[in-house]
Amino acid sequence: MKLELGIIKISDIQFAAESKVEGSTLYVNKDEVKALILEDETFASCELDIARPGESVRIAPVKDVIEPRVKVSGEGGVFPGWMAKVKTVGSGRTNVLKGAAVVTTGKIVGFQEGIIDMCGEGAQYTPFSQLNNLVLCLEPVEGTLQHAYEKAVRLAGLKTATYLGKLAKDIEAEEIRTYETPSITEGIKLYPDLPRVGYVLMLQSQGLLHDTYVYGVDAKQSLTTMIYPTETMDGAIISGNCVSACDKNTTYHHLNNPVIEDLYARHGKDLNFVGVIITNENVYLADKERSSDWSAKLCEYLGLDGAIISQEGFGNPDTDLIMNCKKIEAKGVKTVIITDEYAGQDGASQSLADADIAANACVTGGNANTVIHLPKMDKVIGHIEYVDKIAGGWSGSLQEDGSIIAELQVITGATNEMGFNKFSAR
Amino acid sequence: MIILTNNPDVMKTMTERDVRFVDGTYRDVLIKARDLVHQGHQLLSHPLMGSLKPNETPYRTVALSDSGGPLDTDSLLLIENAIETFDKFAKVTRPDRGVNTPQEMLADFRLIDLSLIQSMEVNE
Amino acid sequence: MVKEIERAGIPVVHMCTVVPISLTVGANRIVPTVAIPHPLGNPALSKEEEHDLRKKLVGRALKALETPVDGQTVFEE
Amino acid sequence: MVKVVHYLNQFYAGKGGEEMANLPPEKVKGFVGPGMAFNAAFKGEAEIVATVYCGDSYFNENKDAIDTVLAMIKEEQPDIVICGPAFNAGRYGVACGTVASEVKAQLGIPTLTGMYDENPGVDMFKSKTIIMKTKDNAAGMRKAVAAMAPVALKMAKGEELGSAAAEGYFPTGIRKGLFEEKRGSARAVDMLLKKLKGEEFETEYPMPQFDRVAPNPAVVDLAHAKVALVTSGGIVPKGNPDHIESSSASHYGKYDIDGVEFLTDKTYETAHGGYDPVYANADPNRVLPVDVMREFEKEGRIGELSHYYYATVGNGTAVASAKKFADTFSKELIADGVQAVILTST
Repeated sequence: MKLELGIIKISDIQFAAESKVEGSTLYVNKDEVKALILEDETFASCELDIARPGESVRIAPVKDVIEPRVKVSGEGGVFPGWMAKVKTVGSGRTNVLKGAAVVTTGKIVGFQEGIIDMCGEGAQYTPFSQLNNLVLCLEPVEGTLQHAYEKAVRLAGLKTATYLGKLAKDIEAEEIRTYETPSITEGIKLYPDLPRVGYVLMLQSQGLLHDTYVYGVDAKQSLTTMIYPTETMDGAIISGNCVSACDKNTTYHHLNNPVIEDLYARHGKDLNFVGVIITNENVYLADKERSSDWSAKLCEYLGLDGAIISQEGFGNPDTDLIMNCKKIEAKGVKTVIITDEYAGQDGASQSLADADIAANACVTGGNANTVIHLPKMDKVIGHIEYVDKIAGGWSGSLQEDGSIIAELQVITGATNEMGFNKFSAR
Repeated sequence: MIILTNNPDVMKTMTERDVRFVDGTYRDVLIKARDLVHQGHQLLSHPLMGSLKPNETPYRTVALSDSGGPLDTDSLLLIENAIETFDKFAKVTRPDRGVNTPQEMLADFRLIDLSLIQSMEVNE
Repeated sequence: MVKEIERAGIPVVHMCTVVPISLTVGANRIVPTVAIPHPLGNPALSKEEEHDLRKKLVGRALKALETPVDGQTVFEE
Repeated sequence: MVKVVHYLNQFYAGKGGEEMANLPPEKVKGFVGPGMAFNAAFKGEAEIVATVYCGDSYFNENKDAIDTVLAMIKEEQPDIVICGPAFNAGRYGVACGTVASEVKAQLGIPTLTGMYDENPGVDMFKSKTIIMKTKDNAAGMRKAVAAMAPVALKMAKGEELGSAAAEGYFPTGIRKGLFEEKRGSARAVDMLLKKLKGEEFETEYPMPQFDRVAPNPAVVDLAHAKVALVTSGGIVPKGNPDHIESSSASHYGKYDIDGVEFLTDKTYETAHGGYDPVYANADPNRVLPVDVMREFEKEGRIGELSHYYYATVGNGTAVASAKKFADTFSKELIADGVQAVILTST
């Protein structure tokens, strides 16, 4: 399967009378987007705002971040099962508005976290401070249940991203990136001497605010399965996960999965990137056993020599991670795991909830308990009272000058367990 | 299946199951679960289910097998690690979270907890 | 703890319920016991039966101390 | 000029061996013993202004010894405190580790000590002070001083230390944040390729390792042997006189059971918080089998049951902390002539 990504660089977003992409500026007609979102009667109101890199702006609480993309050629449409029919995606050409994102905010539950600071200390920990963000603040009609509100916000984000993506359908991108995965047999013929490497992508799937969807299917109800890496670039996997801001995988992460990109970068040179195994992280231990058995079985079935395993979330996914690692290693497949840590504010505590000697090759996205200082921002997009309640801080962490001392775990994407960032710990 | 919980919504909703109410904290539920594991019950759900940190949500629900058998080592390690993790997080208390959760936020925490423990029912 | 005693040069037998943990912490002579809250007893038994059970288990531990071992050894019935 | 205070035990201070181990803390101006080598290694950048020393037994047996030592050090207002090195001397290691961590915690002055791998002080204090790796005996002094002096200078000047491997200290176990050159996914691919080629790679999060000790020979004549009971199940005299903590206890209790035929719910209880205490409290012999051991003693199956038993609280899963004191009481067991130990755990 072969996919070309047409990269259209966006360096600014502006509100304008007509929605369009001109040069590297994305113009957005506010009213059109609002009308589109308010078609959903779940919403009482919808506010749009723009946050650009370097501005004194804080966005909170962030639910999801989505990159606008559009299918130019090839089967299906972006976000299959949601914004397009359930048709296999991942081939042909897709245009990407690189440098732009849709950020959804909405206080679905009272304790939601997730901050994006566009400048200051917090900005260096989140990749989203580097993007031009169109922020949606979505309020439900009274009496809306949390399940319904979450789904509506999720869809509003996908809708808006799709709407923006379509503006770039007819643009001829200057930069084309090509990704191709041959069939198993072709791969063996093409690269007989290269190690066969797979990617085990763990998806959060525990329940409300903890879900991930594949082609519209709730991942907790799916067995471990396989997917072409390019399918993820067309939005085959989307996030419904709103909890644990620092180490949840947003839809943006799934679209730009760094493990997939970096395995492709070495594909055909140092390794043969065979494919992606997607597995879930369920609440029940029997599910964990079954899913990790299947991960190991598929690794064996594909004749892999090595696999990278990435995690999502805090606490019990450590158990899934270690089960996957142990069982895959037991099949003779060498593994590297990517995780993050909760080592306490002083860094002195045992970092992982679960550990095993099989996990002898580990990459970490850093200590989520790291204390950071978030300066006062001129503008807050989203829920100001939420920020006033010292999000992610503790008693006495709100400073007199209005700045906040908090733990890194409140920053969206800060300790991402796909290895999206450069932050780490030793 | 035995369901230990300090979440009244689980008690009210999952009436067809053997729900045992623990009148206490998140930690008290873990301790009760540990005692059952020591008696040979197996954990069926992960004691740290959900991504909410132990100093964030005041509610906890744990599912265990009905009858005790020989001690299940995996369950033992899981529950003891969970208690250790709980205690690690308990060192930092947060305003509006955990034991300090204001009344109006409690319903949301109860809902998430209930949703997580009910997640197996979709597969039944 | 068991390792430090062994390292000091004293033969030691570890009586414990969770054998895998005992193996992990490096005990060489291991006698499995009844249950975590009552390793050397069983409240379900009568006083006499419980005493006999305990004597049997501790007797096994003494036997283990008298038995040369090459590496980690679990002394079961 | 960097001001250094040096801490030593009675032996290195030239006061005598074990017979002087009960010496209370004293202080002298300038350097003593190995301090001379340190002064030379500082090459004029630093100087030992005072040396504080104390007998190892005195230090470990008197709770206020540390306060006296701290007061003596505080008066000098040093830029850094160097303790030892202690090599493989257990009690000296604990003293050096205690002084170094307390000076750092209470006085806010950087501290440095040195020990051999197997010194129990390493595990006890490596997260609380920098401990340099040394040989197991004083023959390694020259090398230890050469390694410690430059690190001490860096610390005194407030410079950032390099990694544990580069500087030669024991990894502190404290996780420190940093920004890498490459993102995590690229590092993972690099690491996997190395692992696949069988090349060396460095994991970013080392998993806990467990070492092994070879088994001791069997007891030949148990009928004439002295056997001691040790438990991690927290059985203590009623009222828990030593205040053993209910989880991952930081110390142990040593209790006389001379003349005790069996334990009862009136006299003993469990301090352990890691299990339902009902059964152990009702009959403490269920955890510490004094009753049947007395019978074996009477029957001549064993020579005698040791007068003392040792108790602490440890979950099977949290073993690291137990290492701290097990080393100490093992030496006491040997001194008492104990030939075999039964360790009971819950």
